[in-house]
Amino acid sequence: MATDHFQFPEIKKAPSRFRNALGKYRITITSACTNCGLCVELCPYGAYRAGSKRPRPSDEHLCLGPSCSKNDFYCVDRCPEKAIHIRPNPSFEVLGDRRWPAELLAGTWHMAETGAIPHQGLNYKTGSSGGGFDKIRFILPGKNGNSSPGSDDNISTAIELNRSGDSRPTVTIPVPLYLGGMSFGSVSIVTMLSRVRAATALGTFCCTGEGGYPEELMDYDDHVITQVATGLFGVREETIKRVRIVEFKYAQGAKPGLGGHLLGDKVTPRVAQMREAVAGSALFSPFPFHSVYSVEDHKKHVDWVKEINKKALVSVKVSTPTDVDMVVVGSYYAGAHIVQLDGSYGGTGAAPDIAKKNIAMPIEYALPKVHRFLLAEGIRDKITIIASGGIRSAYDMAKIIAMGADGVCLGTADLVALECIRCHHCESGRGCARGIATTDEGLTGLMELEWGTQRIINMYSAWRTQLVNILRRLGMKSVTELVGRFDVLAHMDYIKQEEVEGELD
Amino acid sequence: MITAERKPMAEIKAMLAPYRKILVVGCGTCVAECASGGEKEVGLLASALRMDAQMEGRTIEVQEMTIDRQCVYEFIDKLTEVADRYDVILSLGCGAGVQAVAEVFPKMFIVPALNTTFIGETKEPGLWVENCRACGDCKLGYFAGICPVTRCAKGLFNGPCGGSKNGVCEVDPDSPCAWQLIVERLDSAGRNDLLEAIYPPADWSRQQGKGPRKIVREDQRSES
Amino acid sequence: MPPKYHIETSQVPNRFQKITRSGIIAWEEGCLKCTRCVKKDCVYQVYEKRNLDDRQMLDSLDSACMDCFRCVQNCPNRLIHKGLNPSYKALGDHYWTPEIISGLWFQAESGRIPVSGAGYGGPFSGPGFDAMWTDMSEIVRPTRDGIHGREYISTTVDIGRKVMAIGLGPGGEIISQAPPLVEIPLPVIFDMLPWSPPGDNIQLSFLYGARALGTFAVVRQSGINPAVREFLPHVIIYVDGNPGDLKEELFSSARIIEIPDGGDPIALQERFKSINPALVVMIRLRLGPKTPERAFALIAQGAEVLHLVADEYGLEEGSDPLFIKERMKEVHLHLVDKGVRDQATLIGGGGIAMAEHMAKLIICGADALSIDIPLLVAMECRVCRRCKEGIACPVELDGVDPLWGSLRIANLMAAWHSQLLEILGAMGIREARRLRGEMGRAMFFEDLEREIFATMGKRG
Amino acid sequence: MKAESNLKNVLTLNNFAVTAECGPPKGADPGAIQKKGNILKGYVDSVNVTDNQTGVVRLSSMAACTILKQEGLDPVLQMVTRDRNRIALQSDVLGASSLGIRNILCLSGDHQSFGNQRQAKGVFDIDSIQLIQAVRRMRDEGLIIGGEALSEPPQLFIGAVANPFADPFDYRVVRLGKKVAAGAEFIQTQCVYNLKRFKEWMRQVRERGLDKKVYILGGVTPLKSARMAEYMSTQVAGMDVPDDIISRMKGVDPKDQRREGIAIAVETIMALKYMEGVHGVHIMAIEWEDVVPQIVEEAGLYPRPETPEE
Amino acid sequence: MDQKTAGLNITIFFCQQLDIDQDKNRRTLEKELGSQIRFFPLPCSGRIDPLHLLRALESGADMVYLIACPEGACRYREGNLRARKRVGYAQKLIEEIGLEGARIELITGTAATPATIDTIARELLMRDATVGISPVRSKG
Repeated sequence: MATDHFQFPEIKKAPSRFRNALGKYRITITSACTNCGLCVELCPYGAYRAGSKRPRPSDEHLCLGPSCSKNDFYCVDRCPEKAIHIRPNPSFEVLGDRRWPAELLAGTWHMAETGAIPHQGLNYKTGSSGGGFDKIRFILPGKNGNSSPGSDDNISTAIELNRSGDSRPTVTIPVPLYLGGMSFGSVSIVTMLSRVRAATALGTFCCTGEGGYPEELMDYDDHVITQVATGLFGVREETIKRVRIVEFKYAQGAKPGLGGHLLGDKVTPRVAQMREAVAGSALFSPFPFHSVYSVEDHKKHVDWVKEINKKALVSVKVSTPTDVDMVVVGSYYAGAHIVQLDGSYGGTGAAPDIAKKNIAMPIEYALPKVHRFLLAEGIRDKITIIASGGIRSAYDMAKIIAMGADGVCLGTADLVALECIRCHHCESGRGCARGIATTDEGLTGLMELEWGTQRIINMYSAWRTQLVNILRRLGMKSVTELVGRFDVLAHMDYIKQEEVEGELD
Repeated sequence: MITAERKPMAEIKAMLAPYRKILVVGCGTCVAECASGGEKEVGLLASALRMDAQMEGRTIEVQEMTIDRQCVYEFIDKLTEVADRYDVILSLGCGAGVQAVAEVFPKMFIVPALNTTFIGETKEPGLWVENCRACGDCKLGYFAGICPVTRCAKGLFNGPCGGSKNGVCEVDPDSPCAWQLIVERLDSAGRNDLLEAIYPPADWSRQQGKGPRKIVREDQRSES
Repeated sequence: MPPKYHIETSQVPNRFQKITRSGIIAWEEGCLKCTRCVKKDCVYQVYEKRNLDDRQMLDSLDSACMDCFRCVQNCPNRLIHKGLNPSYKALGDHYWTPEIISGLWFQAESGRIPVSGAGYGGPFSGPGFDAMWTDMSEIVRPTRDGIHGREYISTTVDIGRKVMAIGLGPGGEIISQAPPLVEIPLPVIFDMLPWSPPGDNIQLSFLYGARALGTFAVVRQSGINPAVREFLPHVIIYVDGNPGDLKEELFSSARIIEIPDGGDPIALQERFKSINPALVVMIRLRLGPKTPERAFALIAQGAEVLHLVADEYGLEEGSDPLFIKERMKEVHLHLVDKGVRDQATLIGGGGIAMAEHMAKLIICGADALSIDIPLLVAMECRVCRRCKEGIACPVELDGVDPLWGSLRIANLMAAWHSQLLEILGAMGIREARRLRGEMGRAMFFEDLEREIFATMGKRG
Repeated sequence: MKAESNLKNVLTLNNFAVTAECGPPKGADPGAIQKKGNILKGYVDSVNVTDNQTGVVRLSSMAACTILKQEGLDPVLQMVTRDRNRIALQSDVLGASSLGIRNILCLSGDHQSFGNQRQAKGVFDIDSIQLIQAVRRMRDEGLIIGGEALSEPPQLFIGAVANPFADPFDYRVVRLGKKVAAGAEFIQTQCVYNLKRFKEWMRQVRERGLDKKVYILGGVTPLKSARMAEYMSTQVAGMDVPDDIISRMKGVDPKDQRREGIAIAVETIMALKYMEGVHGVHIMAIEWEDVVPQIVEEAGLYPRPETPEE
Repeated sequence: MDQKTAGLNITIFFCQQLDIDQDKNRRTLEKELGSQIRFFPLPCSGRIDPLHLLRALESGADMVYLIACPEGACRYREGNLRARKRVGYAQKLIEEIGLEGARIELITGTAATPATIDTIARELLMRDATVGISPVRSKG
């Protein structure tokens, strides 16, 4: 496959935008310090920078913490004045939530900063939600087990998005992921462009979300998925014609059956113009498509898009009700190339908490159900299944593929790469205080495009490294071999380490 | 910034003795920075005054307010709504602030709660050091950025006196000899010419001129 | 179609500073007073609006902070930290969690449903109500109300017995008598509190609230004092003492009377109804393993309304108690089996702490539910149960203004109502009545786990 | 009274000069000065009168100098910039000259915080070098600071002080150079105990050729006791009493320590006498003026040369 | 209980890190003493503000204690050190208005014997009272 020779983008260091990065440990230097500079010299991770009166632990997030004490470069022991104290950072424990605990956030920030797998002993693989992905592990052969021979270069992470066998073009992406829809309005133009540019660099796609197709994106047409959602905001024939994939959004995992809601504060003149609406007034994206009340209506929609753009693939984004399997089959027969299943734990600009928690099911349940049903129907290999809504890490991605997805669609992880802290206040007032999910000009200015692009590239590069590692250890040469391999997964409530050969990871 | 210290409670009490309704006004700028006249200090002082009165069986009414700056009329104006309900203003501003507030409220009695001390720098938390005496004729350019007027106990312009030893001043062994610093810095900057030069007597009229000094900038003045 | 049910809401401020999950730990010594945190970084003006609550020595920084961490990350001297607030952890207990309590506070203060950005951040699932998800509909026609205001979703339910078939006389005239039926616009009644600080004001708040919302509050027979009489049309008198002590005039004003199970409740029911045939009589049963049979027996004898109550943690009685949702399912299905389910009204109560519990218990078979503690929490109760031990209430609930209390209750109920609409809308269901027993439109953790995860790791 | 400065005459005739210091009383009693003057008379070439030394209020230097003059001695008026602004200083310079005082020693003065008037406002309008410059200009050009002309210029032999033992050491000679450039004609140094350091300083002085431009008088203070030696070493800023001096004093029975102190002073004077570029000694026997004749004699500096008097 | 400080109003600020179950543990004492004892939990003793201490005295406390973690055991490393200085500052201030500095006291736990908040409080109550009823309260 041509994409096997895809030139992956370069990793460049992209440190935190803020003066004090947030790490697991907090380093303090007392007034006993004589500014001898030994700590600056010793720390191989660069936690310190020289200062005028005493060194500054400017990059304490790179610190290994007390576990470093076994090293001969452990600054706490080596400091001649015993002026250095390392303690758990109290702020760290406040960070994040059950799905994105502090360690996962910090681990993701680390990947976005360095493109490398975190070295600090952070759990960057799972959260602490107590179920689903967080209780599922890979059963990997021991470190020296039967991994696939040859270099990692021989392992392909590419997937094909058009498996229908129709006359439309094949679209191969070198990584089994693309970036999900986040509308202009819910996020800033810098965030949007960072994601699109990163997707372009990674050879994959980024969806516009429902809020129009800002002209800044036009340079990246080949890597844009344009979304047609129930509000039809910013949907134009002209933009449908520009792209290679058009996505119908029926529902969003975080607020299934509810439609969208953009609070008036975030509807700036630019947002309003893009959506052909009035600035300052709240916008609702209704539920459902008022023209779709049956699978037949749905097919008409798909046909309409196929007519407007003869080359585009059609993707259908649905959430996960009890009958999700039927919905997917219906979509297949309506002519969709891709079905994106958006689980209930996905991200959102704003949604009622009751919906996020209680309506529809987590992706971990929906995907196996759909995969098995499609297999039984004999159409599994004719359609591309993309999982989304709660995929937080490379491990989540690999797990859901093993549970039957072809690839994944991401959103929240990108925002975390841009230093989202998951304060859950994207919706209020001026929007994101960290300048990510906002349209406020001042706050948008907190982030630079180059930085944002690089952070996302770095993070997914690290993800790819992890995916390749998993595939290698499983003896697989392509990510497509992993699809539906429930046998390489264990759920910790049902299988214990002692019951398997190899390592649960 | 301008630094100040709280006056002893006894002195403040004595000045406030004739009054019952007290408006305690803090200043959010310099004196807040040196922890002598900000909102926090207003709270502490007000609390202490109330308790003191309680102990003496007096009833007083203490209102706390802190404005951004006591030396700017626009900020002082925030007090106008409440001021006339009080007998006295206890100002936690610097001397400039106290006088500005006094001028805005000509009919009110005003009492300072602070001793304004100097123009200085925060050396470290809890340590403020004077480093400018506002002489009106800055010569730091000749003295490698170290002010002999302020930092030499004798204000010598032409080198250290005979009391400089081991880099410290004979008058205050906790202070470095300013001239030691000047000599070192000029030397390392290769400016020995400045070390050899003889500086003529200073023009102190710029500091202690005819009454209060004024700066007039026509371009900055409002038109009307 | 009846007029649309709408609950008026308003911002009703807290009397005390809220206890929040995290606090700002800032060292003031060493502060450069650069005011970066105040002026630039804090988009919520938390620092500018700072004040100290003298009664509790609480700093508003803690409750107002929105956790964006910008001040923490930008303080040049690294003087600002955030820390978990141990007082938050100490709120409530394992069931009435700090998250639930603070969520209720928010709703009671604002009348709004909790909305947030970013995805769900809680546990994957959990015990009790957390082990189920409600359904949604992808493309079938749903109805929506609430924020979009398009179509009407009714949350009205009936309390009382229904005749299953109309009996006709020989001349074709209707001979069966329709039993009395009371309609409530929201499937919620206010139950007696398991505990509360002394004072009448709390009860008055409930009564004001019940009247404003068009629902009922259960009041013990012994608590019927002159102040309560004014509210009698919205009071369910709980006859737990000697029925003979009740003055007859009460029966003419009251619409619903509740009696405990035990002895012969049906006889008592008939006695009350003979005084006022328009009365609806409710029988209160403590949930337990025998409830399905007992419920059937009572309905067969003519019971109109069964109030099935669990304890404050949603647990029935017995040595190995089931959670209310499980037993409710069982009662419902048993009555369906016996063909009597539609004859009587089932009201479930105990452990109802969130709006979602309301929807979920209805899905599990209740027609309506009774709530207690959330109403107290609406008035800032911290579920510390200090009053139970005779210690002063930290939020001085005994001195609450009944009007303020009722506004808070109305706000809370408005938020719950809106959330019920969200669920109904997503499911495409037009009436709360139709949600009852819709177990096929729910997803249960145990089933899904068995189906999906138990097969993992198995070859082939 | 047009007499020339005796000190200037002694020095210009290339004699090794001897001066002594005399502290005025803390009272208005002229007898105390007269008594001290009579002790010193004939043994020294001139007598310095301190100006409220260490910030302690004493009889004024100008008055004391006048009394000494009347007693037939050649006084050196010490003048510090601590207590007077440029108006008072210049006025006093004129006054001193008019009273026949012919020598002036310009200093900045000890800080007021050491004396008995600690709340006093230190004036320090000008510093010692500026004062030297001002006096020189008054004398040579007849102009005061600011350029206004005098009807009659003062006649004064202008001196300054130097402390080779203070820091920064390398700058000390530079500063001496500045004083010379400002117009100083003779220099009296801080007490010399550390001869090694003094020698090094003199080497630097010679290197700059300053010994050719100014008369340098080494300061000598006889030690009264080992305790005094220790005190001066540790408590007096700008004083350098090396350990070997202290141990030498301590090594002597307390009743003989005065004798030993005198011996050290004499030895120091002998060393200074033969040091290139040193033109004399300034003996500061603090409240012990009666020992001066003995020291001068033992150092072989008695009798003092007669200088022509007008 | 048989306390030596009977009749005195006690206010106790304390670091909650000292006793995770503080909320439960202090209840018996609160029940016994009613409004005579007031507890104010802090997330860290370093959160104490001299203003808190003064306000406590002002609102009728006779004794104000701040119970902090042992030195070296502060979870924020320097919180208890800062608390010590602030207590000192507040003491000086009240002394200036003629109130005994001893009315404010810092109690530092010992790492060796971790105690519940009520046992620490009981110990304090059993001490010989060094001060009586506050003049702020009695004359106010």
